[in-house]
Amino acid sequence: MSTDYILQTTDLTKEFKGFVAVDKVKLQVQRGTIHALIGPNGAGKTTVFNLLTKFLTPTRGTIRFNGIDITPEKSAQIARRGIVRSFQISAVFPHLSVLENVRVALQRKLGTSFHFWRSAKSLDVLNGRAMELLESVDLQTFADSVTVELPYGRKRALEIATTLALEPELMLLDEPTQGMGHEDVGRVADLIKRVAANRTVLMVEHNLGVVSHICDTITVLQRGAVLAEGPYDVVSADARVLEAYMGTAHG
Amino acid sequence: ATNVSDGAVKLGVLTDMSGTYSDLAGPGTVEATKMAVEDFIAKEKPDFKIEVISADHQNKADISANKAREWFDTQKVDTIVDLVTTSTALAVMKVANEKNRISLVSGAGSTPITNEQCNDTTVHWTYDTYSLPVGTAKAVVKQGGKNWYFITADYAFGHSLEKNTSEVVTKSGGKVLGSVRHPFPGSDFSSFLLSAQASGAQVIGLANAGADTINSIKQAKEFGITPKQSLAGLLMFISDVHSLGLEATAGMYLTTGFYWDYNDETRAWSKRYFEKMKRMPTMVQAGNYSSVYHYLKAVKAAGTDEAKAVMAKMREMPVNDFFAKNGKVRADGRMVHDMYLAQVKKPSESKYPWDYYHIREVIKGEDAFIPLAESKCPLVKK
Amino acid sequence: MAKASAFTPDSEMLRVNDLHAFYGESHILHGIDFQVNRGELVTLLGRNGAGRTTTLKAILGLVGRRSGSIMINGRQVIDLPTHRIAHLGIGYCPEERGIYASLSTEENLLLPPAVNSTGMSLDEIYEMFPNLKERRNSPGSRLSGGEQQMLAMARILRTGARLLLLDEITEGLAPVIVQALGRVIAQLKEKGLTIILVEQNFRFAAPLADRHYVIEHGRIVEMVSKDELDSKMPLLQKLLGV
Amino acid sequence: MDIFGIPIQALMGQLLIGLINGSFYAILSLGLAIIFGLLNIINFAHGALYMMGAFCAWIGLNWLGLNYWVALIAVPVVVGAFGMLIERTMLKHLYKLDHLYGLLLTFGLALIIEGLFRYRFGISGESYPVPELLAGGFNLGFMFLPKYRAWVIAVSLVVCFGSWFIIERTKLGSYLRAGTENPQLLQAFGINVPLMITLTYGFGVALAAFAGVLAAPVLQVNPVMGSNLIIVVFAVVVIGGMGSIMGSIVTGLGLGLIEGLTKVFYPEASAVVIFVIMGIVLLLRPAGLFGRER
Amino acid sequence: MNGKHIGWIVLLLIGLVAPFVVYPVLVMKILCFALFACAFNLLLGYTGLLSFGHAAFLGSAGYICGYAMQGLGLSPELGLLAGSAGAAVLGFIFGSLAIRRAGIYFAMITLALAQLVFFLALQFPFTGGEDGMQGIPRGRLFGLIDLADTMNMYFFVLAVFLFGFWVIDRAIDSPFGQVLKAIRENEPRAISLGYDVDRYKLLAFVLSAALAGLAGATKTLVFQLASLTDVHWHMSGEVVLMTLLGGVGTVFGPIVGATIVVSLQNYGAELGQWVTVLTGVIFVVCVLAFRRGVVGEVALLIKRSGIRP
Ligand SMILES: Nc1ncnc2c1ncn2[C@@H]1O[C@H](COP(=O)(O)OP(=O)(O)OP(=O)(O)O)[C@@H](O)[C@H]1O
Ligand SMILES: Nc1ncnc2c1ncn2[C@@H]1O[C@H](COP(=O)(O)OP(=O)(O)OP(=O)(O)O)[C@@H](O)[C@H]1O
Ligand SMILES: [Mg+2]
Ligand SMILES: [Mg+2]
Repeated sequence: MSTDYILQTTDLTKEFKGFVAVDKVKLQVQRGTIHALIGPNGAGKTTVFNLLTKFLTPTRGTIRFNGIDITPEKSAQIARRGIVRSFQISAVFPHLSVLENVRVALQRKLGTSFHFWRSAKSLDVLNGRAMELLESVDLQTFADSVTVELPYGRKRALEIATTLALEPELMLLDEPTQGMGHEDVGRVADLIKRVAANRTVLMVEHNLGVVSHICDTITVLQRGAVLAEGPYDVVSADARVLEAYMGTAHG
Repeated sequence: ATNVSDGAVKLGVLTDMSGTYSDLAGPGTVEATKMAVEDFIAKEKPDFKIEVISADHQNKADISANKAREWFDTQKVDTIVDLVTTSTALAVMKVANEKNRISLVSGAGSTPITNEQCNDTTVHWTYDTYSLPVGTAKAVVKQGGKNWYFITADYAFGHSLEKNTSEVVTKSGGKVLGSVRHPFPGSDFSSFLLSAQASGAQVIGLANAGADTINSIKQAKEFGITPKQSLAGLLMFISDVHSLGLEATAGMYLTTGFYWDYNDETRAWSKRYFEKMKRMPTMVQAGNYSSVYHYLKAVKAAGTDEAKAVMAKMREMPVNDFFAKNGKVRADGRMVHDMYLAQVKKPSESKYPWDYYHIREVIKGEDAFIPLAESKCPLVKK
Repeated sequence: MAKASAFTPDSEMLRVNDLHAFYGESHILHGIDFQVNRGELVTLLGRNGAGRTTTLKAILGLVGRRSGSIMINGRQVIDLPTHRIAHLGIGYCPEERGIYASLSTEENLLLPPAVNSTGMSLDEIYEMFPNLKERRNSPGSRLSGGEQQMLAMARILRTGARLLLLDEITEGLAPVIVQALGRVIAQLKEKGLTIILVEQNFRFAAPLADRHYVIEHGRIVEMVSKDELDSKMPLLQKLLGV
Repeated sequence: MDIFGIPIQALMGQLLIGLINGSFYAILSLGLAIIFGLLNIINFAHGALYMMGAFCAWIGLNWLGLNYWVALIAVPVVVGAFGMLIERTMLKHLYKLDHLYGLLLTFGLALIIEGLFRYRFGISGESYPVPELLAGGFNLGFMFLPKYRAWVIAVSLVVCFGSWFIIERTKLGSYLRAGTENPQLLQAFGINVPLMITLTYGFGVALAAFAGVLAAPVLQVNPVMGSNLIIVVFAVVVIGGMGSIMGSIVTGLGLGLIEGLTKVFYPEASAVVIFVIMGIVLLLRPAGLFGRER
Repeated sequence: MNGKHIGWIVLLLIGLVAPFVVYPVLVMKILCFALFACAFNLLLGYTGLLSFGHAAFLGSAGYICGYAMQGLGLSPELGLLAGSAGAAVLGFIFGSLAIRRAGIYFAMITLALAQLVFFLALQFPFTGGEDGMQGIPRGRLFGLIDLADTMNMYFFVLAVFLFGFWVIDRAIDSPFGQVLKAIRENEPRAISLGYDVDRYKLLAFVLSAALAGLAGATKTLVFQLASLTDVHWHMSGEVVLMTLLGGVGTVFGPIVGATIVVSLQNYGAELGQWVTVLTGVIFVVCVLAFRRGVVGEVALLIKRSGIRP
């Protein structure tokens, strides 16, 4: 039985003026799993994300999503196909309310986003779904707060709720727990686990605790190329990975 | 007794108080208007009150039109004077005519004011773009300046100035070798001057105005053009000569409707003006005095300030003052008077402040302005 | 003045008393008190938003407004402008790294003026962070997140500053690099530098630090010295929510 | 020999003249670029300050008896100091805000300065004589080049490339560039950023005033001389890539040349050609010729 | 009933009473500029884009409307339509070029493009160059109502203004407005949610241009002339001043700002030379001390006093 891959890249390469940041990467993300991308600093993880979402254009190689070649498509198009990313730094709309943050994401599907003659009240039909999403990340009590006022961890949670609103098939999370206190790390990791129930997640993460806890498959990048791949136990036992990335701090 | 509306004859001076034309009109015309009113009261002892108000139209047609409307509707203004720049003059003339009030145009120079756009409540007093080149071009050609080249500001005013002058040049036996159009407003004219130089023309006609003319003259001298080829300023005021200095302008020909140092009468009035403004009057300022004085006389003579009646009197009475001798207001609104061909003195010839011109020729009124027969004004019966 | 400094214990590098800080209208620090001796390494711990970064910034005068007393080497600096404070020998590694995008890696490294001659040389720095050597000519903005973090750290080692304020320096670094950084810090301490470390990564900070201060809502709520660490661990865990 | 019906000699002359105008564009846009670089402010008052430079030279000559050479040094210093005063009293308060406020403030300042000079000096302006040492000119065969214009080209090239060298190739320059991005942190490294900003603004303003003094003998010194020029200079800066030092110099000179050529082949378009080029450049390279995408 | 409803009612009342108290032509002028400033504010206040070339839309729509009425003899309503449509097309061109850059870059590009339009207006024969287009007939609205009558004209202008203002108000508070807000807050995030932000900005730009055009065309009808003043970059600066003075990003601010600036110019005409200086001073004071503008400051006062027990 052939495995069901939602995302496959072949020969994915990015060169910056002679410097190869991503080198012939073959990445295969299995549907319904949480897949981690780890590796030392400068290995090219963020660059891979940028290539997948077309914030950068690959020098070579192809990206297939659900079997379709999406290499030539633009950022917004890819987002509409169901690949949605989060950013390494928190990305919310600070002066909208928490509810509105989520609604902005939901709104696109209504198809009225260019309708400048319609009242914003027409968006209220989305409130129910927005509240559901907020509940899924435990933010329902903050619905009417202005987003800037949220603590950092909550902002990350809101970001995830917003991303979920798009019902992405594939979520790309870039260091979702970076800069969080311990409590929040745990909360967000659980959250990711929960929302990954019926979709696929590809994430970059340095926090090995989180990686070992929630990820099914791990790809280790080094100097732009794939160094190792497999479940945590396998990868963390690999001597090259230990040397290049984990040092003595595994576990 | 004179039957005057709202108890007073009210004059509005609408001019450029701070912009490009504020030196040649502006505060000076306001002062000239006040002088005319004072002189009129002192001399003619009218039985009606006269008031003067003024405003800055900032050279904007819409502000002028708005101000004019407001003055007519709410301030009971009877007559608007000066109106420097054509766009403001045209805008105000239309409003005034609609409200049956009078405009006395001294500042603006375009010929359409008394041609295509003329109306029966407007008098065009001091000069126009026909009268200026006529004198200058004729005289220069006569002096031997046969081949001309134009540096023209690229807009309607410049074009018409060039066209009018070309006609006179050809008619007087000269030849136009070419022309170059410069953007308006410009600041560097050296390229255009170089083209003019390359043409080999004897005379370079400056069909532009204000700062553009001034810069052209200055740079012509810098590039060693002026002594070899000569310049003819087609619209120059004494204020321009004053600010450029004689060094740069010496020898230039220009046409003017008034020169302060022409005779005793002009000197006497100009000295009084000088005392107030610390500058000698331009033709616009002197002409404005003349127009206001004549208007007030017409009101007195007509016994009313109703526009049509006053206009009739203004046409009927000749203009005789320090500005004009036997001047006449024609059916198209043109006030016909003599113009003067002046040549700018060399610095060594200038004996006292503001001693700038030799008056070389007096251009008779009938030659200076478009003959009625050629007028495109519908009011002229043919 | 001379008298006052005579009473200050010679070993004291930094003393902060009743420090209040504001961003616009919001009052963030509500009277911070702590003190660091020469050659000591202390950490500021606390949850997100507790005010640790703000404390560092307030020492340098990078907040909107501040009041209270800050003595560096026995000298009152609360009224000094930022650049004068920096000249007293302070190296600051900001949380957001502050790499200059329009400068190359090397220009970034050479940017802060040396405050004395005891700093590391460029070669020593490149030895410590080989990644940086490799990317020395690329613009700062092109470095990966971790490379930027290394650069920010390396940059202040060159200046010879004697008091280092380090904000979350292990953030986003691969475990190997974190370990390397741990060794660097230990070395610096060896050299007698005074270090204030703001850390989320307690595992990293614990073996290095002499003392820990816990900040909560803009106040110091607890001080734990190295020796007390074991006994106070439960309390710390409660405060930090580990 | 002709090129498109224009004698090559005339063409050479026009190109040379283009270069002279380009020199003014270059100095002015350089000043704008420097100010924009560090303060992130489009200095709308640049034209007014240029005008002020020209007027100060005139005042120096006529009221104080200071000759051209003194003015060339003294005026930029004086006007630069005035710029620093503006920075200290007004611009300083805007750095934390959206950069658009800087544009608006300097726009207001431009109106005030221009208005005051208009009030004092009237509109038609004053004449400034060419200094004796530079009177006359060289006969180049294809044209008569006034000595003064040759001097303008020479001195502006020196000033432009000197400034470029300082900013791109020295330590001081790296402070400037760093200050552009994150002044707070730079200050935490021990650099007196507020002073640096003040001096930089002063320097940019001094450049404008310097251009003003240079221009005084060739143009009529009048209160609107700056506002007529400034919009063109803005276009130059946009084409060159905002904040790019080299971009502003090269584009300034280059556009001067192109404008000169247009004046030969199609003079009616000479006022628009720069804007047309700007449109094309923006279509192809939104960040300008030398600009970095941000 | 909230503050906005009260605002609308007050606005309507003032609009109905004003011509009987103040000189009606002046009120019409204010209304035209108020609409212009509101259109501009749609862009600056709600999209965060500072256009320094809005005069191009005001002015060119004026010329187009003038030509439609004078040259083609169209009726006033068609004249307005032609003017706004022309401005919209121009806005589309400007927008396509400019929206790719943000902040000051955007401002500079719009300024330079507007300058291009200025030179074209000076050159095209039909605009009358520096003389402008004069004596444009006001015509009969729908072939029935004679607009030469001041009061008829006034109420027509009021209606046009209210319509334009309503469109803006609605656009701000619409699904489209929500997306604009999101873009202004965090553009990369909006992209990653699948919004093609350039198209939203472009639509906002075109909308703003069209309404600025409507204002310009109406102004042409009122004054029966179209001139270079309206395409000059000073006008672009003036509309910024109006908006800033009234309050950027407030619904009613631009109206207040326009009223103040136009009155100042009108009643300040006697001040002559000092108007420019005064305008400059207001600019400087607003930027330094008064950034919320009149409406913004008042709203803040009300809010503050409301919070106190
Ligand atoms: N636009 C660019 N131009 C040139 N080099 C780049 C560019 N973007 C990234 N790089 C280089 O490519 C390499 C990979 O960078 P990337 O940001 O993908 O690393 P990363 O794996 O995400 O690292 P980290 O964990 O530190 O964030 C780095 O060495 C970086 O310097
Ligand atoms: N520039 C600012 N303006 C207003 N408030 C701010 C600003 N910077 C920080 N704050 C607020 O100050 C408080 C303390 O922030 P600080 O950055 O010092 O926290 P921290 O303890 O370093 O936490 P973190 O883990 O988030 O870095 C927070 O509530 C934060 O929201
Ligand atoms: Mg009366
Ligand atoms: Mg922090």
